Amino acid sequence: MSQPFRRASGGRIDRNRPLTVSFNGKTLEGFAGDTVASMLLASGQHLAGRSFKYHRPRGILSHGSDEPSALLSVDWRHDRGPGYRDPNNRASVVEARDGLVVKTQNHWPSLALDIGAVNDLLSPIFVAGFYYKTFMWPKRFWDKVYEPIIRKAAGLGEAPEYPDPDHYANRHAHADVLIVGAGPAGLAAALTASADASKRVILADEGAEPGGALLNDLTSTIDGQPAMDWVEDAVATLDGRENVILLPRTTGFGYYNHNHVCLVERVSDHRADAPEGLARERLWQVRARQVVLATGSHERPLVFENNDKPGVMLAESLRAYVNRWAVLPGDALIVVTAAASAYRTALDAKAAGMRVEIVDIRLGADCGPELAAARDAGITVRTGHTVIRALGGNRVGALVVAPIGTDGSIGPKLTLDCDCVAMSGGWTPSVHLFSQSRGKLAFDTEIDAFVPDKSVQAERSAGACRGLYDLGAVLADGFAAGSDAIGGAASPQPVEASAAFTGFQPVRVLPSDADPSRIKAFVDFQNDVTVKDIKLAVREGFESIEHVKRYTTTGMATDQGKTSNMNALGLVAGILNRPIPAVGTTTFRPPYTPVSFGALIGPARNELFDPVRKTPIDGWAAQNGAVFEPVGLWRRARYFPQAGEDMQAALARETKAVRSTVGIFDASTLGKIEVVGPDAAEFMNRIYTNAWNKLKTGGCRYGLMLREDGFVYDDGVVARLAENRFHVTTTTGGAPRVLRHMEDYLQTEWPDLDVFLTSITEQWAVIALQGPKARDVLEPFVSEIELSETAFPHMTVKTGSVCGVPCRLFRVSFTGELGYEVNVPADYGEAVWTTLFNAGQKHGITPYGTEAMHVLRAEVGYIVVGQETDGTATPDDVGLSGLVSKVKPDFVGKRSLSRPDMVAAGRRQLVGLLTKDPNEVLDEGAQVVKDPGQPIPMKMIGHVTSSYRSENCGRSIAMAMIDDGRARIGETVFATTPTGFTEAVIAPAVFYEVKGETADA
Amino acid sequence: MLLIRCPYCGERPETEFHCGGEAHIARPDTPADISDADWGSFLYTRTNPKGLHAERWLHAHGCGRWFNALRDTVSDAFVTTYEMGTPRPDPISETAKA
Amino acid sequence: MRRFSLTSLLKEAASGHQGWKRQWRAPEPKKEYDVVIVGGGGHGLATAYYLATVHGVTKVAVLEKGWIGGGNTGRNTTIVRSNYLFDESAALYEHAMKLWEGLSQELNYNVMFSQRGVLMLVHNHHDVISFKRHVYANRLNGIDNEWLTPEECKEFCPPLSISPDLRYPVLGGALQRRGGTARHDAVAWGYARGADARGVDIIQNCEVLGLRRTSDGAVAGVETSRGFIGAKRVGVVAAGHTGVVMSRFGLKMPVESVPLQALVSEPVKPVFPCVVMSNAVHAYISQSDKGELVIGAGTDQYVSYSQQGGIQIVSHTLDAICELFPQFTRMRMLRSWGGIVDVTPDRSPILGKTPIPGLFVNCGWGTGGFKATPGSGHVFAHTLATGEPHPINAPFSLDRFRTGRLIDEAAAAAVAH
Amino acid sequence: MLDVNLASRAPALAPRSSDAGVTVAPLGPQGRLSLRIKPAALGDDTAIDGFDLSGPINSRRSAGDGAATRTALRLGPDEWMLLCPADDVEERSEALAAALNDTAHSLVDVSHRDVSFVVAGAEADSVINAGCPIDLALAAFPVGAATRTLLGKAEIVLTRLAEDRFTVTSWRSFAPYVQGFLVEAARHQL
Repeated sequence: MSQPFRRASGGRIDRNRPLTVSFNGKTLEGFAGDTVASMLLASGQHLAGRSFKYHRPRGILSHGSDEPSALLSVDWRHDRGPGYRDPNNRASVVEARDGLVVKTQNHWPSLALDIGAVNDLLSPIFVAGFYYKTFMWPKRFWDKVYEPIIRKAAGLGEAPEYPDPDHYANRHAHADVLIVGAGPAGLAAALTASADASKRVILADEGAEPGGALLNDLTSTIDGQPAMDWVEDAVATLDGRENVILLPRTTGFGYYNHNHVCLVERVSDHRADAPEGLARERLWQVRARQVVLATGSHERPLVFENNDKPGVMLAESLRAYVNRWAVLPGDALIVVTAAASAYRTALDAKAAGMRVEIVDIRLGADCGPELAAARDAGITVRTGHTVIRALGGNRVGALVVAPIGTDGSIGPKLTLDCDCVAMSGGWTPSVHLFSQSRGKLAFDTEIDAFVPDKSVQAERSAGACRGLYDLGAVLADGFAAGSDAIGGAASPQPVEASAAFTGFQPVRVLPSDADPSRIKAFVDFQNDVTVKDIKLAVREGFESIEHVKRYTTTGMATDQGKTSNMNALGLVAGILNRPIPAVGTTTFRPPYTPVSFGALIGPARNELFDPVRKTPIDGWAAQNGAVFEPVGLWRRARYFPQAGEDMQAALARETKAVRSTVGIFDASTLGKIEVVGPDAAEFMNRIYTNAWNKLKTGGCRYGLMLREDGFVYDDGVVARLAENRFHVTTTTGGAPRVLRHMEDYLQTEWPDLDVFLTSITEQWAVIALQGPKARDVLEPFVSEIELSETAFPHMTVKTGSVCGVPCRLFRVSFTGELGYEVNVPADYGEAVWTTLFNAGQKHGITPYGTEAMHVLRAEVGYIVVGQETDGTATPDDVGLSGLVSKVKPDFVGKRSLSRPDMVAAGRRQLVGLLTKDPNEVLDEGAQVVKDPGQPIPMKMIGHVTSSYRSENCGRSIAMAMIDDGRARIGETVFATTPTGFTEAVIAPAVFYEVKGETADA
Repeated sequence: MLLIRCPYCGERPETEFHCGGEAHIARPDTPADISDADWGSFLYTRTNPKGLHAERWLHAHGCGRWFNALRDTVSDAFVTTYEMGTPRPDPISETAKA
Repeated sequence: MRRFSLTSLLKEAASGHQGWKRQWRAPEPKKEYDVVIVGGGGHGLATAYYLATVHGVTKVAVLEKGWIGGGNTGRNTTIVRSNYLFDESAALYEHAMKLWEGLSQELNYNVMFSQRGVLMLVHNHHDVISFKRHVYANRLNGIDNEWLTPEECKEFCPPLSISPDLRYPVLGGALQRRGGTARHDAVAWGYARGADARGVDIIQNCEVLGLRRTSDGAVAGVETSRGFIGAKRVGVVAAGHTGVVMSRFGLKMPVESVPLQALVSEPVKPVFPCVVMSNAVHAYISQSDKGELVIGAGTDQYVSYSQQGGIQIVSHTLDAICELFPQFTRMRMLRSWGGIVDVTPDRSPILGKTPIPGLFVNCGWGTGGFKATPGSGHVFAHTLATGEPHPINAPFSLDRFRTGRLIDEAAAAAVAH
Repeated sequence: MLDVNLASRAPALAPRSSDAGVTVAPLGPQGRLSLRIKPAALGDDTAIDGFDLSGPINSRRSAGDGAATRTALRLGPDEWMLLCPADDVEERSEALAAALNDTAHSLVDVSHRDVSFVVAGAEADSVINAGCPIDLALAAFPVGAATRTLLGKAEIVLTRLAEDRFTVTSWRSFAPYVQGFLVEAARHQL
C-alpha cells in the first residue's frame, strides 16, 4: 500500500529512511518517525479494529496512549521465531520499524466483514448488566453453556502462546527531582531543577521524543522563536548536563508510597537493529526526593450518535497526524467542538489543504478570538449547532447537524458530507499519578475538571495536568515547579509565548431530538458503553460513580477511561442533578497505562527466578547420579539410584547399608547458629524448653523450641563448645526464621544479655557418617581426637581436624546408629567427603539422600518438625514433654502450654501405625477413622504424618497423630487409601531396635 | 515500597526490613502469674489503629537491628523511628514540632 | 421486586429498557430497628437477606459508610472453594458452597457462579503430604477434592508448565471441581436487592461512630453520621475496618488490617479454563468472563488502611505466575488495587458474640472471605436472630484466643486462603 | 594416621565472563571474622590487633598493606566483618580473642561462609542498581562505604572500593545467583 494521504513535505519523519510494516498481510509503507497509526492513515486505512461487545468497526481515535479502539496484535520479532507476539497494542504508540507484523483483532472472518457484528443488531438486549438478569435457567447451564459463549465473545486479542524469549531489565534509581512528562511544563521544570549541578534530575516521557503537545504545534512561538526550536534548545541544554537523565519512551505508570515512582522504559521494541538478548523493557524504580508531575491533559470526545465511526478522531490527534506525521486523515474535515483549541486543528488542516468546516456547540458570543481567526481563514463555522449523528459504514461519510434554539430545541437538520471528523469536548487534566500519590483532587467548575488539590507526598503538578492550558502559563508553571522542587524561588519571570486558544463549554451529550433509547452514542469506546447504558444504571439505583463503572464497565477498558471518565461522570451527575463531586471521582490506581508482566518481573525469570542454593557437596552428588529435590531454596540429594534402580530400590539399599555398614549423608543445609557471650547459657535457657546450665562443655543436647503460643517451632542438636559458646543447629527450612526469632527476643525482650548470634550455616559443610562402621571409616583421618566410646560418647562434640582440615566433630545420630557429623569449612567439604567416601569403600560405605534419612529416623521414632508437627502441636503431643523443663520459671512458650485447651484431654498425639498388611504403605496425609462404615461426615480421629516401606523392619511403618493416641495403642483403626480404607493398628512410634552400639547407649 | 529510616543506617527501602507488628507490648515478667485471658490478650489482641501506630521493624538485610517506628496507617507516612527500649514519642509534640 | 428473566429482558428491550426500577431503595434511616448491621459488603448484605428470608426479621438496617460492595467484596479475586482441612472450617465453607450452588436462582440475580474448578498446585514433598491430608479429610467430610498427577494437572489446565526443569516442579495438585469463581459485585447487588425487597433498609453513606448502651450495658443502638439509630442487636461486619468500629465501641480485637493486592491483565480471548492456586510460589490466577487474567498477590507486611501496597508484592506474584505460565510475561497488567483485609492470629474468622450483650461480630476473614459470603451471612443471621451461634459458627468464637483452641488452617497446611 | 592433608580448598564457583564494559570477577579465598561487641564495651579502644574499628556504621576501614592488610567493615552498631588474608585467619582469630579477653564479645570465623566478587567498570553502580535498591551515588554511598543490603533475591554485603569499583559479597550458596544476576544486568546497562 502506498501513501496517498502523506503530505509532500514536513512532519517529524525521516523521509530518507523508508520502512515497511506488515498489516493483516499487506505491506504498509512509511518512514522512520511514524507510528503504525500514522502509517495506516497515510495509506488511507481508517478501519483498524472491532469493538469489544458489538464488534462495531472502529478507527483511530487518538495519537497517544489514550487510544481505546485501534488495538493490534504485534509480532515484534517475527524473524527471530515464535514468542515475540503480544495483543492489544495501541496503533498510536507502536513505533513503526521494519520487520513488524501487525494484525487487527476481535473479528471473524475478516476485519471488514465480521460476523460478530450481529451483536450490534442484538444490542437492544445487550444493555448494561443484562447478564445479571438472565442466563439463570436451567441451573447448570450458566457455566456449561452460557458462560463459554460469553467468554468466547469477550476478550480482545489472543494471548501469547509461547514462552517469551525476551529479556527484561530493572533499575533502582534515586533522584533529587523526578519529572514525569517532557512537554513544555516538564522541560521547563527540568531546566530549572537541573540548573543546580548538585541536584540529580530524571526527566521521563512516554513519547519517542520530548516535546509533548509542542510536537504537534507548528504555529506557537516561545520567546519569539518557533516552539519546537525552544524544545530542541531545552533538550540540548539538558543533554549537556551531567546531572540529568533524560528518558524518552519511558512511562511513569505507578506512584507508590514515599515517592517510589515506577516507570517503564521501552528499550528495544522500536529498534530494528536491537541485538538479541538486549532487554526489551526496563523497569525504573525511582525513589525521588521531589517529584514534578507534568503529565499533560487528555482531550474529551463528544458524545453523539455513531460517534465511534472510523474517521472520527480527537481534534488534537487529527492535528498531530497532520503536523507531526504529515498525514492528511481525509480530504473533507468537519471539526465538531465545544472547545476553542479545536480551531487550531481546523486552521492547520486548512493550511495543509483539507476542506474544513467547523460545527461549534457554543454560541458565537461565547467564542473567543478563535472564531474570527477561523472565519478569516475562510472556514465555515456553524456556531450554536449540534451533531445529531454520524453517517457511514466502515468510515464516516457525513454528519447530520442542526442548530440549537435558545429554548434548546433542535432546528432544521443539515447533512454535511465529510470523510473525517475532529471532535473536542475540551480537556481533562491527567491527574492519574497525582491521585495515585494519594493527593486529594478538587473539582474546578471553571474548567469542568478535577485538578490536584492537596499533596500528600513530596510532589507538585505543573502545566496542563493542573488545568493550565495557555502555553505561556504552562511554561511559567513548569519553571516554577522545577525551581520549587530544589527549594529555589517559586516565582520565576513570566515567559513570552504565543497565546493559545483556550476555554470550552462543557457538554455531556450533544443535544438531539432522536429517541435516546434507540441510538448508540458512545461514552466508553472500547467497552461499548453508551449513554443509554449509563442512564439505565442510574435508573436501577447505581448512583455512585464506582457503582456505575462496575455495572456498565465504563472506564474499565485497556485505556482505563482516559477518554471516557469525565463524560461518564458528567452524565451521571446530570441525570441525578447533582454536582460532579457529589457523584464522586474514581480513585486512580496503577498502572497509568498497561505494563507488561515481564517489565514488572525484570530479571527474576528462569535461573534468576529464585536462587538455587547448593551445598559444597552438590557437585559430587550430581556427578554420582543423585536425584534432587527442592527443600525451600536448597536443592538436596534425595537418593542415589544405581543403574536400573527406582526410588524404592535405591531406598532399600541405602537404608540397609546404614544399619549394616555405614552411610554417608550431606547434612550441610542444616541451619547453624553460633551463640556466643557470657550470657549464652542464660539465653539458651530462655529460648529453648530445655535447661542448659548443666550441659558441660563438649556436650550436646537435643533442643526444642516453641513459639510464644506454645506450639513446636523448631528443633535441633545443640553443642556446647565452650562455657560461653554454643553451636546450635536448626532444621533446614527453619534456619532464617529461627535466627530472626532469637534476635527478636534478644534485642527486644532481653537486651541486657551479653550474647551474640552469628549464622554459620554456610561456614560448615556437614558430612554425616552413620552406621556400625562409621568409626572405622573416620578414625584414620582424625587427628587430635580420640574416637573411642569412652573418650567420645554419644551426644558429645570435639574440635580437631579431619583430613588435616579443622573440624567440629559431633557424635550424634539421626538414625539410631553409631554416628558422627563431620563439620568442616565449606570449601573443604567436597574434598573431605570424597576422601571419606573413597576410604569407606572397603567398609561398604553408601551415600544416602534425604529420603533414606527420613526412613531411618522414622524407624527409630524421631520426629521431623514440620512433618509430624504442623504448627498446632505441643511438645506433649509429639511425645517430647520430657524435653520441657519443669523447673525453669519461664521460657518462650511456657505460659501458653497451660492454657485450657492446650492441656485438655483428647489432643492428637504421636503414635505409630502398623498396617495389617505389612506390605501396604499408607499414604502420607491419610486420615484415620475408627469405623469406616459410618456415614459421611465421618469422625476423623487422626492423620498419617510419615509413612514408608522400611527394609530394615521388613514391613511398612507409619507415624500418625491420633486423638488421645498414646492411650489407644493396640487399637485397630482404618486409614484412607486412594480407593477406600485399610486396616492398621496403633503402635508405639518406634519400629526398629538398633543392634550393637546404639546411639542411645 | 516504603522508605524506612533505620536509626542506625538511615533511609532504606522496605525490602530490607521485616515488620514485627505492634510495638510496646511488653512480655510479662512472670507469665505464670497472669490469667489465661490476660495471656491471650498479650499474645493476640492488637490495637490495629486507623492512625498512628507504634510498630517494630527489623533491618533484616541491613544492620540486623530491631527498632520501633511511629507510622500513620492511613497515609503510611512515618512520623519517626526510634531505638528499641526508648519510650513511644509523644505524637502531639511531634506534630507541634512540624 | 420485579423478577429478572429472559422474558422481562426481552420485554424491556422492546421498550428501550425504560421500565426497570431501582434494584434497592435509598431510604432514610428509621428511628429503630430490631437488628442493625454495620457494613454493607457481601457478608453484611447476606446477613440481612437471611435475617429476612430465614428468620422473618425484617426490621433490619444495613449501614454502609460508602457504597455497598465497595470494600473487599469488590476487590477480591472471586475464588470460591470449600476444601478446608479442619472439620470446623470445612463445615463453614461447605455450607457456603451449597448456598453458592443455588444462589443465582435464590436471589433471581445471576451472580455468575462458575464451577470451573480450583486447582491447588503442589511443588514440594511437604505440600504433597499436606494436600493429601486435605483431600482425604474432605472426602470423609463429603467435600469434593481430588488428587491429580502433574499430567492430570496439565490436562485440566493446559497453559500450565509441568516441566521438570521448573524451579519448583509441579508434583501434583488438589482439585476441587465444584470450586470456581463468581461475579463479586453481583453478589452484593443481588443480596441487596433481595433484602430490600423484603423490607431491609440499605443505608449508604452512613458511617457508624459509636455504640449507645443501656444502663445494664446492653446494646441500645449506634451513633452514626446520620444520627442515632436504635437497635436491639448490632452485628459488626466491617472486614478491614472491624478494628476501627470495635474500638469506637470500646473493644480491642485480635485482628490486624493489612493491605492485600490484586491485579488484572488486559482482556484476551479464553486461554485459562480454571482457577489455579500455587501456595508455594504465592500465586492465584483465573480468567474473568471479560477475558482479563485475574491474579491475587500477597499481603503487605504492615498494618495499613491505605488500600495501597508496594509494587514489590506485585512483582513477586508475577514472577511466580510466569514461572508456571511462561507465555504470560508479555501480557500486561491493566489494573491493580488493594483491599484492607482483617487477619486473625489463626487466619480463621471470628463469628459470634462479644463481651457486650447484643453486640455480635463477624470478621477476620483475612484474604479468603468472599467464598464464605453466603454461608457467613446465613449463620450470622441465625446468631443475630437467636442471640446464639449456629452450630457451624460456634467454634469460631472470640474465646478461642483465651483457651488456645485455634483453628489454624494456615499453620496446618501452609495454605493461604 | 594417614598423611591426608590433601584436602584442597574448592572455591564456590568459577569465573563467568561478561562481555559488557563491567566486569564481574570472583575473588579468591579470604579470611573473614565476624566480630560482635557492644560499643559501650569496646570503649575508645578502637584499634584491635591492627583492625581499625573506629569507622561509623556502614563504613570500611583498612589498615596495613599487602599480606598484612586488615580491613574492618562496620555493618551495624555492634557488628564488624574483619577481613584478612586467608592463611592469616587463625592467627588473627587468636590474637583478637586474646586482645578482647576481658570484653564481652563474639568472634566467629566465617571465612568459608561468604563469597565475594569485584564489580568494576564505569557503569558498575548501574549494574548493581539493577538489583540493589539503595542509592549508590558517590555522595550517598562514597568510597569506603560498606553495608549489608539486597541484590535481587539475595542478601549481599556491598563495599565501594573506588568510584567505579565495588565488592559484592554473599553467602556461598547464593553466589552463583549473585554472579548470574550481575552478568545479566551487565548486558543491559545503559
